Parts: sequence; C-alpha cells; structure tokens
Amino acid sequence: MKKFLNDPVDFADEMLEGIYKAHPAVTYVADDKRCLVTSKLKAGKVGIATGGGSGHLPLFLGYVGDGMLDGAAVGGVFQSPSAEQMYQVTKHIDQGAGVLYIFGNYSGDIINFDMAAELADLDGIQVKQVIGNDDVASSVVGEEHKRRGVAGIFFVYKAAGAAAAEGLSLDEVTRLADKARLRTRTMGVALSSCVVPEIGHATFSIGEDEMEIGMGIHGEPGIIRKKLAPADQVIDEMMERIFAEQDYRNGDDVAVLVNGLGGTPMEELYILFRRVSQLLEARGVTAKHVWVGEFATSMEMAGASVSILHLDEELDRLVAAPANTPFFKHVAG
Amino acid sequence: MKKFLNDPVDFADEMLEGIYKAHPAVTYVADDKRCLVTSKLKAGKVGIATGGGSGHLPLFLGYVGDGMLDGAAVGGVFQSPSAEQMYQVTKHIDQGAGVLYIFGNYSGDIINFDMAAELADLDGIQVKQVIGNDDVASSVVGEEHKRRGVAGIFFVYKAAGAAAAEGLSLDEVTRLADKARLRTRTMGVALSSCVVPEIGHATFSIGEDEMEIGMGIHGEPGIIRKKLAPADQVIDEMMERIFAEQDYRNGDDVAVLVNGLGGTPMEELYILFRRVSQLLEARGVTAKHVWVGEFATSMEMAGASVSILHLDEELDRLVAAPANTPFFKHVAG
Amino acid sequence: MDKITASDIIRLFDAWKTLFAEQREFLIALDGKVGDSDLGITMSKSFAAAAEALHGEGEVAGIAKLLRTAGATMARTAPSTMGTLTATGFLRASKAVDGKEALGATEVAAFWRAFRDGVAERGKAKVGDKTLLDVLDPIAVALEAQAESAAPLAEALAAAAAAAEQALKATESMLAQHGKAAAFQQKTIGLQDAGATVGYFLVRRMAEFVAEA
Amino acid sequence: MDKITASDIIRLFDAWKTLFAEQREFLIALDGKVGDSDLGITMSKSFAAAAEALHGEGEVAGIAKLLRTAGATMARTAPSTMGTLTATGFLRASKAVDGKEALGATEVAAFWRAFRDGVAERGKAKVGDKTLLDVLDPIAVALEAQAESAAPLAEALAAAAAAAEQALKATESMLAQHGKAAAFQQKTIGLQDAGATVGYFLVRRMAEFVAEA
Ligand SMILES: Nc1ncnc2c1ncn2[C@@H]1O[C@H](COP(=O)(O)OP(=O)(O)O)[C@@H](O)[C@H]1O
Ligand SMILES: Nc1ncnc2c1ncn2[C@@H]1O[C@H](COP(=O)(O)OP(=O)(O)O)[C@@H](O)[C@H]1O
Ligand SMILES: [Mg+2]
Ligand SMILES: [Mg+2]
Ligand SMILES: [Mg+2]
Ligand SMILES: [Mg+2]
Repeated sequence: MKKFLNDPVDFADEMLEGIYKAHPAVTYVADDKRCLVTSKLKAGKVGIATGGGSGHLPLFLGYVGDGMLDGAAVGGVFQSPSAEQMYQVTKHIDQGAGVLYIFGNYSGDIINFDMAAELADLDGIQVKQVIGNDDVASSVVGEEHKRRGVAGIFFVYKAAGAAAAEGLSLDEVTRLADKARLRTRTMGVALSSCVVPEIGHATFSIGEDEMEIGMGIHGEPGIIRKKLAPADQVIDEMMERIFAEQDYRNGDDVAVLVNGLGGTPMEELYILFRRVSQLLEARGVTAKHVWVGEFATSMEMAGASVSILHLDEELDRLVAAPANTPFFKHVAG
Repeated sequence: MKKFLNDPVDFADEMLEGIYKAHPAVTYVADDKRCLVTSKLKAGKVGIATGGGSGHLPLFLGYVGDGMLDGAAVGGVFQSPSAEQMYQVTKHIDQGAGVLYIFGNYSGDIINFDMAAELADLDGIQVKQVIGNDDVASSVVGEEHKRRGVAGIFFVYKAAGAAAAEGLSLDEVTRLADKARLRTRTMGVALSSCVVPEIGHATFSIGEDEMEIGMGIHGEPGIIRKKLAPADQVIDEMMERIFAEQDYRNGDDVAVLVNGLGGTPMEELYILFRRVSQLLEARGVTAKHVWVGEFATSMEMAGASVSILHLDEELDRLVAAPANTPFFKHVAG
Repeated sequence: MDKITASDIIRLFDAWKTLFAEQREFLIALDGKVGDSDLGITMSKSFAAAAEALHGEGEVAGIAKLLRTAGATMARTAPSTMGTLTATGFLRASKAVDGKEALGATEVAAFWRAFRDGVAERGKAKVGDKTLLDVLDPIAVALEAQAESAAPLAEALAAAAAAAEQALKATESMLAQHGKAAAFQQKTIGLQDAGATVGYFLVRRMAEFVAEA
Repeated sequence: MDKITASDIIRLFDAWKTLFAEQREFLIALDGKVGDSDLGITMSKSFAAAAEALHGEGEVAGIAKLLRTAGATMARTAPSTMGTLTATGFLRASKAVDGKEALGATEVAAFWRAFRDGVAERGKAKVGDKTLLDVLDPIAVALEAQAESAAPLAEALAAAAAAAEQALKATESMLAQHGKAAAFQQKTIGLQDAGATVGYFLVRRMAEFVAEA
C-alpha cells in the first residue's frame, strides 16, 4: 500500500482536518467533523444535503458551496455516514424552506438517509430525496431503479444547486433535480484497483492488459472484462450504450463530464473526450457544457467515466449558472 | 502500460484536440496545435507566454486564460516545444507591450526560449524571461540557478498574470514575477514512476515500500530514497528543508500549494496539508492562500509536492486576484 | 432462565460482542464474496460499542432503555446497511418491550416481531429477496407459535434458532435483490446470505445464553 | 572524394539518418543512465526528417540552403537540448559555407568551427563541462590544423574523428554541469557523455563517407 497516511483508522478524519484548514468556506456542526456544512447559509433558501463514503473526492463534500450544496455527511472510506450525522447536517442547513437529499443509490446510504428524514420530520423539517442512479452498466433498461449512482450525480447537484440559489421552492428544486437525474447517463471503465486504507490491499485484481467496462466505483462488477483496447474503441463501446438509452437527436444539446477515477492522468481524459466529441458531432449533438477532470474518484483507481446530461432549456440554464465550492468553481458566461 | 491512448505517437496532439474541443477559451495559431493561445487577447496588455513538455497537466497550457497567461508552446511528452513554436506564440500574443516568458529551468526549454527570443527581437518584440527554479532538492543553497522548476511556477504565473491584468508594464510584470520566483520554494516526494507513452515502460523503478524525497518531475534523482514513512513524518522532513531556505517569521503570511503528481488521491493531499498547516501554525506563520490538488503532474506518478510562497504585501494582492483558465479558476474575495 | 432481566440484557450483549469478535474474519470473507468485506468489521465494532454503552448505563436503566441505547450506539458506530438495520431492529424491540421488567417467551416474541418489522420497513426488502429478513421472519413466526402454546423461554428460543438455521440454508438458492450483492446476480446463487448469517448468529447465541444460565 | 558537393550533402544526411536509426537503442540506453532516454528517439527522428527534407529540396538548392533546411527541419522535429543544439550547429555551418559550390578541407574546417561556436553560444557550456562541446572543440581545432597544413579532405576528417574519439573518452572522467545529467552529479563520473557521443558519431560517419566515395 503506497499511501500518504498516518494511522489508517484516522484516514477520513485527518483528511477532513486538512479540508477545514484549507477551506474556511466549509465548517462542521454537532461537534462532529463528519457533519460538514457551508459557512454561509442563505436565509430562506432550500437546503441541499448529500452524503456518502469517503474516498471519492471531490465527491461528496467537495460540492458544498455557493450555487451547489449546503451540507454533506461524511462516512469512512466507502462507508455510509450515520443517520444521526445526516440528521445533524439537515437540522443545521434547514432555513425553513425544507431540505433536499441528493445521494447515490446504495443500500447503506438509502437506509441511513431514510432514518435521518424520519428524525428531521419529527422536528417539522420537510425533506425530499433524489437518488442518483446514472450508472448504465449496473442494470438493464426497465430496471433503472436498481442502478448505482456514480459521477453523473454532479449534474444533479449542479441543477439542484442552481435552482435553490435562484430561490425556487423545495418542490421545484426537487422536480429539477429529478429531471437532471432522469436525463443523465454514465458509463465507466476501470483499469486498476484501489486500496482501502484500513484493509491495506487492493480491493480486486485485474490483469496488466485488462480493463473492465462498467465497473462500479467500489469495484462492483461491470459488464465485461477484456483486453485494454485503444482509447477511441473504449469510448465507442461506452458511448454506444449511452446513445441506446435516450433519444439524442440532431440539434440536441448535452452537457458532458469526462471523469477520472483518480489514477488516470488528465492527458488521457482529454484523449477520451476528443472521441466523445467526435461521436456527438457525428450525430449532430452539441456538447454545450464540458467538464474534464476528477469529479468522482475511487482513490487511486485508474479508469474513467463519461456522463451525458441530455439538456433542455431549463437544465441548460441551471448547468450554466455560476458555482464556487472548494472543489468546483464555475464562472458563468 | 495501462493508458487510454491510440497511437502513442499521437498522444500530445490528440490530447490537444480534446482540449480545444472542451475549452473554446483557448485556440491555436500558425496552423500548429502546439501553439496554444488565449481566444481573447487584451489590447495593450503585457503578454505572458510559457511552454514545456506535455505530461504535466495542468502545466503548462492549463494556465492560459484570464488573469494568468496568454499563450503556451506545447512539446511532446517531457520534451521541449521548438523555438519556432515559442516564436509563433510570442508573435501572436504581443500587443505592443512586450512579452514575458516564464518557464522551468531545463536546458531544452532554455535553449529553445533563447532562440525564440532572438527571433522575436528581430521583429522588434521586447521579450523578458523569468526561469522557475523552485525545487529545493535539486541543488544546494548558493547554487539556486541550477535548481529545476517544478510546481512552484504556479505562483510565478499567478503573480505575473495578475500584474499584467492590472495593466502594469513589462518591467513591472517581470519584477513581480521574479520576486514571486525568488520567494517560492518547493519540495517533492515520489512514490511511483510514470510511463512515457512512446517508451511504454516505467521511467524508473522504486520498491513497493520506498519513497524518494526530492525526485524531479521527470524522474530526476532526489536527495534520498528510503522506506515510506507516515505522512506527518514525510511532511516534517520536507518542510524542514523549506524552512531552512528563508527567514519565515512569526506573523508572516505564506501561500501554500500542495500538489499531487498525478496518481495520488486528493484525500492524501489533504492529509499532507493538515500537517503542513500544523507546522506553519507552530511557527506563527499564516497560510493565507491555500491550494490543494493537481497543479503540476507527471502523468500517473504517485507522489506530492509542497510549495511555499513567502508573501509580502504586493504578492498577497496578486495571488488573491481572480483568475479564470480552463484548468484553474479563482474567485476573488 | 425463564425470563431475561435487565442485567441479563447487558450480559447478552457481552456474549454477542464475543461472538462477533470470533466471527469477524468469517464474516469479512463471507461479505467479500459478493460484497465489500466490511460486515465482519462493522458487526464486531458495533456490538463492542453497544456492549460498552450498556455497561455504562447499568441495569437500573431497565430493559427498554438498554435496548434503545444499544440501537442508538450501533447506528452511530456502524452506519452500514446491516449496522443500521440491526440498530433499527433494537430500537423497535425497545419500544415493543417498553415497561417490561423481564422478558418471557411472549415478550421475546414481541421483541423479534418488532425487530423484523423494523428491518422490513427500513430496508424495504421482501421475504425471499436473500437478506437478513429471510431469517428474521421465521424467527418471529416460530416465537409467536411457541408463545401461543405457552412454551418455556429456552424451548421457544431453541425452536426459533432451528427455524433460523433452516431459513439461512434456504437463502443459498435465492438470488440477491438488494445491496452490493445484487450486482453479482447469478453468482450469488449457492452462497448463503451474509446478513442472514448475522441474524441466525444473533438468535442462536440468545438461545444458548438462555439455555446456559 | 576531395570535395563535398551539394549532392554529397544529401547522401551524407542519408548516411547520418541510417547511422542514428542503427544507434537508436544504444543512445536511448546511454541517455537513460543519467538522463531521460530520449536522445535515441530525437536523433533518429530529426536526422530522418532532415534527410527527407533534403531530398525534397534537391541538389539545385546548393550546399548552404541544404544545410539551412536541415537545421530548420531538425529544430522543428526535435526541440530537445541536443536537437536544438545540432540544429543551431547546422544553421551556423550553413552561414559559414554560404556561396560555396563544394567543401574542401578549408571549408569543412569552417563548417565545424561555426558548428562549434553556434553550440557554444546557444548552450552556454564551457569546454570541460561534459557536453557535446567537448568533442566539437577538438574537431574544429584538428580540422583547422589540417587545413592549414593543406591536408587532403579525407585525411583531415580522419584526424578530426580520431581527435573526437579521444575527446569522447575524456568526457568519462568529467562531472556533468548541464542538462538532466547535472542532477546525477558524482554518478556521471565514469560514463561517457551522451551528447558528446553524438558529436563523435557525426564526424566519424562524415570521415567514413568521404573515405568511401
Ligand atoms: N434492503 C435490505 N433490506 C434488508 N437487508 C438488506 C438490504 N440490503 C442489504 N441487506 C442485507 O445486508 C447484508 C449486507 O450488509 P452490509 O455488508 O452491511 O452491506 P453494505 O456493505 O452494502 O452496507 C446483505 O447480506 C443482506 O442480508
Ligand atoms: N548547455 C549545454 N550546452 C551544450 N550541450 C549540452 C548542454 N546541456 C546539455 N547538453 C548536451 O545534451 C546532451 C543531452 O541531450 P538531450 O538528451 O537532448 O537533453 P534533454 O533530454 O535534457 O533535452 C548531454 O549529454 C550534453 O552533451
Ligand atoms: Mg488523481
Ligand atoms: Mg490524477
Ligand atoms: Mg458489506
Ligand atoms: Mg535526454
């Protein structure tokens, strides 16, 4: 295990200590570092909370900030935070307009967010949920509710965050977040494993010349494992599955997120995006907003994912809106 | 070699194609993709050009944009771009106020930038140079001119870019860039090698439990190779060398850059920053500006570096100024 | 023993703590087959924390309060799927036995019925989905039948443990529908469910505890 | 041959191209010891490109123009330290022989003197710094002496190649002061310099070329 760490048990908490020192724009409540919230709440705004395991930076906490989220409950590496932590975050960020939970479709997170919503309800806080399930590889069409949430949740955050910043109601913010969710699809490919600090060895093994298309961000099995193909071919295969999901027409606009899983250099992400862009152009689809970089990682895992958000007019407006968080900044215009 | 690429020979150019598609804020001149320039020059502003090999994203080209640089000549992986390419960039970005070259202290780059300056001079373009040499590990005190340039060049870009955006003269921009250079120090540590696509195997080898303190970003030898120590100890050793370089006093302000070399997850960078912050606090030095992430990489190399810019009033102002480039955005205030 | 008292509850959690410390590696390996290997870690951690919390409270707190503390502690220390479901189970069981000084067969039946209902509600799984619920349901059903026929506590729990063992065996042929295992689809067939194994361990140890005393 | 004509220059670059294609792996390995392994790649690439460009121009262009094309092409295709220094060398050599129809010993001496001065100016290294310059300087000095004593071209170049070989050997005991090798400090002692090796290869092949024809 080649990691910069002290005692593996302290991994998540020491990371958080670093984050609080580096970014005064976020702080924590309930005397618990795992309950991360923005330092400047906006009165009357719908609160947006997220949460999930550590090891995915910038997910989840990295998107707490202006134009995005208000709080994040932080779990151990690949572990859900507790319902209590989610509840503490919820209580703090509620400004009377209610709170929307946006998180990934994992049973641990679902069960804990459900419990937190129950607790918040007892306090009279209105809570809604939108559960990210963008990973095409994790279940077939018709069984979308079983799909895992991966990097595409970024678009749900972006849309919901901008909607809340506009001062929309909880119902409206929820409707728009849900629309972004329904119109987002992701395909990923992994080239290597990662190491959970407390476990100390690779989560799974994969041959020196192999890739796994569709692998999940905790190493969940994908669709097919085969010999690593040239970059263009990998993208062709991934995009074919995404194109099959929705009716992308000539003249349509999309937002594209090419995401590195952690160990893959940015140069390669741009080589991948180059091909994505060629395929979109061939269909007459415009990549109106493009992000290439690390948005949802699995620590040092090598690999990448492509997320496509099928835009309409209101999603276009929300995606384009400015944002300023410790890990994501977008200057409008 | 587990990389997303097509023909290794096309690595840099396909990456550039992806970058131009993703970021309309940059474009190229002289019909040569390796001659990258900003899409919106500002009349009368001092131009700032950089250049260097590919494989270091966001370096070098990633900092072309508002508040930072105007152009970058892009070489093959770890290779200098040509004098002709630098000259073409220079010619395009010159707005009559002259051009400042900021690049790293590597013989290939120096020789080519010198040649480019000669060519530009024939056109009557005034050119000045500031050569980044922040890497403490690469030569002893008194021999600073032999030191390599690494991630700390970010601070030189930031200061010079802000100064040029303020409308200062070439002499002033050069003075400030040079001051930032003289007050910046970097120490790095590598945990693993990287693979140059056209070569296809690791540049160097390092044991499963070893680290090399002071290794250069192309795998140049460092100060000492030894057993990987706990994160805090690694930082203690690195910071001790940085602290020995300048007179950091109680009450002083610094800017800190904790930079990942590519393969190291962000979580670990924050664990490293946590310790940097503790050591600064212990000396009464304030980390007034902090950046943690990937700013100068060596493709998939695992490792990190810490750069410290010893602030004074004018550097503080320049570092704090807004910037908006494809790879680096800073919202002031 | 015929009845479980507050002081017994504290000792029962000690027994569970020992059990999950012993089964740690086994559960890690079991969850590792079609999951993320954390079950052994979370169960040993959460029962250790619960047992310690119960000693902190002491028997004066009474059964319901002790169970509530156990549930709350577990939710905090192990917010994984099974951690939260087991925590929910104990919280609901606490409500079900509120005001009771000691638990006989009837109260233990109410305990497990509430435990099962809590897990079902929180997890939204159905019987047959290859989860913890597949052993909790037969446990509750068996205990209800035993209580109705006025069986002594030890006998009732022995019957429940036997039913759980059978039910656990039956999970082998099921296809996982929930959690990380669901991704493995057909590969889950032939394997006993990890969460169901925990359910069986819980009731078996409880039966042994009552029989031993 | 007594004199090198424009058409010889084209064939000489073909010979250099073949030489660096053959020495590619050797130079990669040599530069790899205390550098970044690119020398074999850049030299084979840049001489191949230069040779091709010269065929494109044809002998009508004349010697000076051909050398200028070679230099410009190399600067473009291999902007590494050695690529740019060699390119500078050819550009300066081009100026030095401007207007000449053919190169005898005197002109070849001027060629290498200009080549050396260009590299020295551009690279700012001194003799003894363990670089290319350490063989270029004795080459230029030897050729000047030979030209002064009116030696025939083949003889003059043979003497220069012999001087270069000695000078290359002498770089082994030097401490690298420039480029990536400088970082390796003491480790460079005992190793012949990679760039100096290229300089020796260049003049030796030129000598052979003149002797063969
Ligand atoms: N929705 C659910 N309802 C009931 N039990 C579930 C549910 N999802 C998963 N389980 C149980 O949880 C077990 C896995 O627990 P655990 O390892 O804690 O999950 P995770 O690591 O995914 O959080 C499964 O074997 C199954 O018995
Ligand atoms: N300043 C200099 N002047 C002359 N020659 C130099 C100089 N710096 C380096 N060299 C030569 O360049 C050689 C390395 O060339 P090359 O591999 O192209 O360098 P790099 O890969 O660093 O660009 C060295 O062996 C040395 O002979
Ligand atoms: Mg990374
Ligand atoms: Mg990286
Ligand atoms: Mg598990
Ligand atoms: Mg080299």
